[in-house]
Amino acid sequence: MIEYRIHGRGGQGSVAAAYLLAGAAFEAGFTCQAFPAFGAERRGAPVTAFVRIDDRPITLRSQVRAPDYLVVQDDTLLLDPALTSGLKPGGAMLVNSRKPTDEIAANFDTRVVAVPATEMAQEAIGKPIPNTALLAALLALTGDLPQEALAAALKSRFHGDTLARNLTLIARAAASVEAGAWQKEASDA
Amino acid sequence: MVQDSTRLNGLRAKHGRPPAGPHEPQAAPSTLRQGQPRFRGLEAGHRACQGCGEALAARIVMENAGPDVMVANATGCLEVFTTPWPQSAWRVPWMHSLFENAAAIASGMEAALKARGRNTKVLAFGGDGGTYDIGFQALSGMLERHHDVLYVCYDNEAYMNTGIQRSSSTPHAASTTTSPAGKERMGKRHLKKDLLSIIAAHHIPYAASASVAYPADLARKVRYAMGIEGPTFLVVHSPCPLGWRHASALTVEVARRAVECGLFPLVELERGALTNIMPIRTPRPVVDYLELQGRFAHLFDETDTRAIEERDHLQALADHNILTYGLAGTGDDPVDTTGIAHVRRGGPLAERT
Amino acid sequence: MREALEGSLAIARAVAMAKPDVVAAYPITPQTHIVENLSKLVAEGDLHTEFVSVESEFSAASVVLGAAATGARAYTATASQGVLLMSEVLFNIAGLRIPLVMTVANRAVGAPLSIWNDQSDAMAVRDAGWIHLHCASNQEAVDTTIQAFRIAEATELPVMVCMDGFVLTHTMEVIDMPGQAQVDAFLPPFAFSRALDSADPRTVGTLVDPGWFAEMRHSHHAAMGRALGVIEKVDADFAKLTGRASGGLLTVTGDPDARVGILAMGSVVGTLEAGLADFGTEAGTARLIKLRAFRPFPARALREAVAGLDTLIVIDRAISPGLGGIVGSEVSAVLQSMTAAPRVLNYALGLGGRDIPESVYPALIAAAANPLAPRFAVFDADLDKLMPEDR
Amino acid sequence: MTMTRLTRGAWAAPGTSLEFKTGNWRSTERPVHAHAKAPCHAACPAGEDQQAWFAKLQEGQPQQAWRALVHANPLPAITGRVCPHPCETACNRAALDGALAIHNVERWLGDEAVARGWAYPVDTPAPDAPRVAIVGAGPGGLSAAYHCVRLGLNAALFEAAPEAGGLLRSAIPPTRLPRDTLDAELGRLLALPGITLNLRARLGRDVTLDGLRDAFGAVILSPGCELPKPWSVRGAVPADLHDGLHLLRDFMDHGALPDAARGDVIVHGGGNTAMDICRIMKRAGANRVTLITASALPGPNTARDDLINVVPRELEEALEEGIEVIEHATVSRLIMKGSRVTGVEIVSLRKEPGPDGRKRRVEFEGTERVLPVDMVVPCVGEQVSPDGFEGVLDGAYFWPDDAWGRLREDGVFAIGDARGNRGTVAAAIGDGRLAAQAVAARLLGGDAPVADLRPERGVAGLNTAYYPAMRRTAVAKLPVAKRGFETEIEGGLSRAEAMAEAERCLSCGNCLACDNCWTMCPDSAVIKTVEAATDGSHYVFDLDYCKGCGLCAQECPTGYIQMVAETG
Repeated sequence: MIEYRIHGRGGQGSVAAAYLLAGAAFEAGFTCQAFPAFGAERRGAPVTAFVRIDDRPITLRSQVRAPDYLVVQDDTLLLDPALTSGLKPGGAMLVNSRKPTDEIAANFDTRVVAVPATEMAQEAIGKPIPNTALLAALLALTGDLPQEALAAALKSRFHGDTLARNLTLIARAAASVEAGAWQKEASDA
Repeated sequence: MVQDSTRLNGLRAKHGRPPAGPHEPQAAPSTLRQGQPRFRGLEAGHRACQGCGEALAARIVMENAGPDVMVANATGCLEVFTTPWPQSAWRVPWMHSLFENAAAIASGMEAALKARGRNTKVLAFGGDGGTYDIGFQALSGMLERHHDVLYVCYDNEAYMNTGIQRSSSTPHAASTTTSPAGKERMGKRHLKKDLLSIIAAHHIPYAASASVAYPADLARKVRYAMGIEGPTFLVVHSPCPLGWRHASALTVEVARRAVECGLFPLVELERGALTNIMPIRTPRPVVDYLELQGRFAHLFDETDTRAIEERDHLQALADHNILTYGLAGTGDDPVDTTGIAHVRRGGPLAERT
Repeated sequence: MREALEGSLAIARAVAMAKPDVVAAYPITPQTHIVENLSKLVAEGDLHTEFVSVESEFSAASVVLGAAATGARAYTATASQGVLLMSEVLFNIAGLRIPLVMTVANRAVGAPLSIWNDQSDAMAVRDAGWIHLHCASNQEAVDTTIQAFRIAEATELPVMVCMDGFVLTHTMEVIDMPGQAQVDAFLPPFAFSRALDSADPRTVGTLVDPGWFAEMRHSHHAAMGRALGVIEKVDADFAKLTGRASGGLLTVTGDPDARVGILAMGSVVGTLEAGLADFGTEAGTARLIKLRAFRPFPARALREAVAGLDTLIVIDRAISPGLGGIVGSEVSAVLQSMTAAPRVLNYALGLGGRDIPESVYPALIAAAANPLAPRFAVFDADLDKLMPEDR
Repeated sequence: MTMTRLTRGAWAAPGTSLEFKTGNWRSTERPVHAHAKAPCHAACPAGEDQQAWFAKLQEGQPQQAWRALVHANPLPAITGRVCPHPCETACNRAALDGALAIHNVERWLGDEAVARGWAYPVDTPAPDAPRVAIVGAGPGGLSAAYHCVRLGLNAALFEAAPEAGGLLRSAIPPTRLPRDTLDAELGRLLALPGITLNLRARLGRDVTLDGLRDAFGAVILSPGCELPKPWSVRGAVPADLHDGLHLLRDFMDHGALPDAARGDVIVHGGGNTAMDICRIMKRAGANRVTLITASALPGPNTARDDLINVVPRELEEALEEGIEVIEHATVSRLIMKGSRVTGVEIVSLRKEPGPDGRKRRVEFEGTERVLPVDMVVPCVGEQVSPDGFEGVLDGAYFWPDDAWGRLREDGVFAIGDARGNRGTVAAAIGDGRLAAQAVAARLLGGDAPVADLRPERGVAGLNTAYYPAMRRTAVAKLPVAKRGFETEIEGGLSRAEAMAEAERCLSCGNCLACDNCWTMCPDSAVIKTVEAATDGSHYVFDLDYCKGCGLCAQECPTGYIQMVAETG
């Protein structure tokens, strides 16, 4: 089972990102589970969402306490000391930021990749919504799910021009990172 | 609205309403009661008090609304005295749920009928407690959602079913068990809620007040409302001999004086605009109305200056109604007297005009 | 067809497949998504129903009552305070023996205000006379929703489908959605024999005097007793059609030979299953009892399910202050008549949305092994946070 | 009876409340239909039930109305002109917006019957039916003859004058009762088979009472009053003193008055004859006509027994025409210059109760004053001419023992003005009907007639809220300047006006079929039915459900429903 924790701010589509990731897993033939950390937060407040992916039915319903990966949709959240709590040894963190990866990685003792997802989205779809670009990058980095699965998940959500732009976006985002950089050891499955 | 006349004919034959037209067959009645030339929606044998204004009003409403109707009835006297298991005085589908939800039950009925493609009209009945007070929210919701329901409030100006407690409809200075007159208090301290204005502010097609003292007018208003698709509202002044403390024979007389003095104006509002009134050309003094009722007896202690003041206050309220609604009428227009309960040989005069 | 769906959306689609004539609802988190999704189906023309956007839960319940009494297949959903605001109507619906279906997205009841999941709401109306079915997953919630219409219409009792708020309603997971043809085959059109009809007028909601009220309650109770069989049969029929059962009255899983049993309702069952799988070997195995029918209460099935246990831990997702757990108390009561009844430990868990981790499993097993374990506790409460007198 | 089983959810079947008889709750009173007399009916000397015939008019059936009317009064065209209509005085509508114009509608019906030739609703008596002798063919005798025929008897009228009509012809001027109207209605009545009229047959001269008693089954005496009553004034009276009745007859026969009538005239009296002579003299050129009367003019404080006994309308017209009236006075003495009267002394008086409780006239000393006059006309009443009635008269009049006019002489009845305390055409007509009833019972067998003792429904017993305001129909009158000696002064009603006036009838004490009881019963305990209602109403009470609240009685406009104590 692979567990993900997505950090963002209200309005950035963190929950949608979780559902999209789970949807991609489903499209790839896995079981999945995605849910937000339920709260009464309003737009702008920090929010968290969780994703579990497995090849067996998932019964566990607790929040993800020991994620394999973190996705951070807003680099201002990096200041939160609890951000990486529970991150599994050997885990990794994908951050949406215009800063270079190295500058961010310097502050963490884990693998970090930074992607300017907001800018990519602004450019491709005309909206500063970073989630699909980040997911594409995540899939490229981990290699756990094919890009086609994400494309299929997007297709169940978007249509027409929006879909086309999003497909362009994820292709660009996937290409912006090193494919398979976070490929897990076979034994880790 | 397309009426299924075969179905209606069957209903009429079954429940005794006279044929609406010569083409409709009339069932041969087997008893005098069955042969009555009116729809007996509210049958005899109910357990209302002697001279009950609400029973009278409901009977008249049913006659003019039935038979293809169904009723949602709020908790109250009307519900209790008509439906002591295993008996029922109703000849239409009728349902009681709770005190405060008649309008919502009616909404559900109407939604179900609409979904099932039926034309049966839904009525909702409540007393003043169930309408002015506890059921007010549900009523407002029903009106706002524009359900095709005629809501009838039988206004007897207190919680009679539970033992004559004041409601927001109780008139100023009336003595009830929770607004008793005493050394410090002259009955209810507050005013009667102007519910009709609030209802009319929902911008519904039709809202009107009526009175048991004017049955032909009440009948006309019911029929008018029945002809409208959408929410309509009637508040019917229905004296309670027990709660108002007057002789049972005086129910209609008391109601008539309430109208004649201006304390209970009979008006019609369409889409919030005043479209008709029943004129009172020579208003009666309010004391003529008050003196018949024990609930105002404390206002007739001539040694008590507060009593005189409250009487004057009620007179001023009546005068205010007369002015606000223009009840004094204008000119010599004969139409200006429609609705007055006049009779002539063979029936009410209003039915012929 | 298997799909990855958020629970609320899946429920909305299940309801739509049941083709309700009337839907009424008032927004309250976490039920809101269900009615939003239903509204959307109506707006898109995918669902032909009278959708009544009421001004309160009280009216929501009243509208579906009026509609169902008039022969409509009716549905509503609510949660938490909404259940309590409805409560007067809920008693009425059941007492009048009106079949309809309501989803409760279970949630705590204030004060203090909590928007998060537990089962206080459903427990507060457990005596209203409704059938209560608790779902452990969104798959069960979907299947139970469809079954609920048939149960309600067969028994002429209202059915409350309970699913944990957020934990299920807001979770996307893989659900095998029944097809419309399957649902149509399973659920015939609603034909209510007592429907209000001006061609056959009935008076509903009469005043029943002391000479008859006891018989009224007795008949209601008897109907609930008969409903036990209906619930099992409907689930079996559904399984025949779809290959999926939703757990009848209750389901026993885990280690059949274990001396410790854990009984729970709702989504916590899945976490316990995960706990057994991950920690069973080292902490000890357990028999897991998933209670689906809370009302009617399946006393006989429960006694059979616990036979041979030394200790039964009953998880409550609500408490009755001054008594303790509610499910636990009821389980204790029905086990009284057993010759070798297990010791019952009753622990409240996850109140007001407290996350229940997988690690709760070994902790429970440890408690079962402790002869001094308290009979009742709010298991995951941190007593250090309390004033001394409240510990 | 099958055991009731609890239905699912305790639903109940429709209309099953009928099993619960709420009539058990009625403990003190129950409603009954009480057909009381309308005040008009109670007040009518002729015995008409005006309410009943107005009901027919309201139904749009004038002929039926007329038939109901002539059930009591066969001469409506006449009484509709000459009657002082106490019915209108009694009418409950007076308290609302003016009494009904009963009198005018009656005249219209009478005229309509004549114009359309409606047949009287009577059958021809058998030729061998008993025969009744009737002395006098004035209104009383004619009424008696008519009712005898109506009841199956043959009637023979014996009239001293050459024409029938009595005072209708001799004492009522054509301006009040045109002669063609009189002739038409009398002619129709006299043409009825079963009535024979013997003219110029004077009792005591041409026939005798004993002879009539021998030849007929019964004798009804209706001679009227032909002799002026003696005038009691102190002192001398002028040689050419003319009493009012003769002056009137002379004027109607010859069209001339004495010369003195051109000056100032005083008429002493208080009846219709006095009023008629006042007006004729004024119109004939008298300078000034003053009526001296012991009674009072109508006013808010006028006691009923003090009111001047004239047709109110006539009084009104007289005042319009300039007749002066001095009320509460009498002529005490004449002041003569030779044989000519030059003045009258009058004195104030009042009717005061005496020691026996009966009122008598008391003159007040010191109130005497003198009025200068050229002529004085006593008009203080008439009495029976005694010829042929020796031994039967009691003083100036007959005083029968009962309402039916039975005299001590077996089979002899006395009616009309000759009874001494009557004084109107209507009273004579009523007497004729009653006497005929008694005679019929006597000659044909059957129960003797009994008095109708039903109560009268006064305005307090009505619920007047239900009657729309409707103004009384006014009739046209000749202007004073155009009033002469032949043309009828008062106009009639049109059909539309008569029908509209009928709509004003309150139907006091009788069922209006207005549906109020049916509509107002909260318990549906009033059943509307024409077939099952045996009392002429349209409703029956279903006492199985009546709780006795009294609403129906309270809201009955006509007072037809009364609450009576529950018995048993």
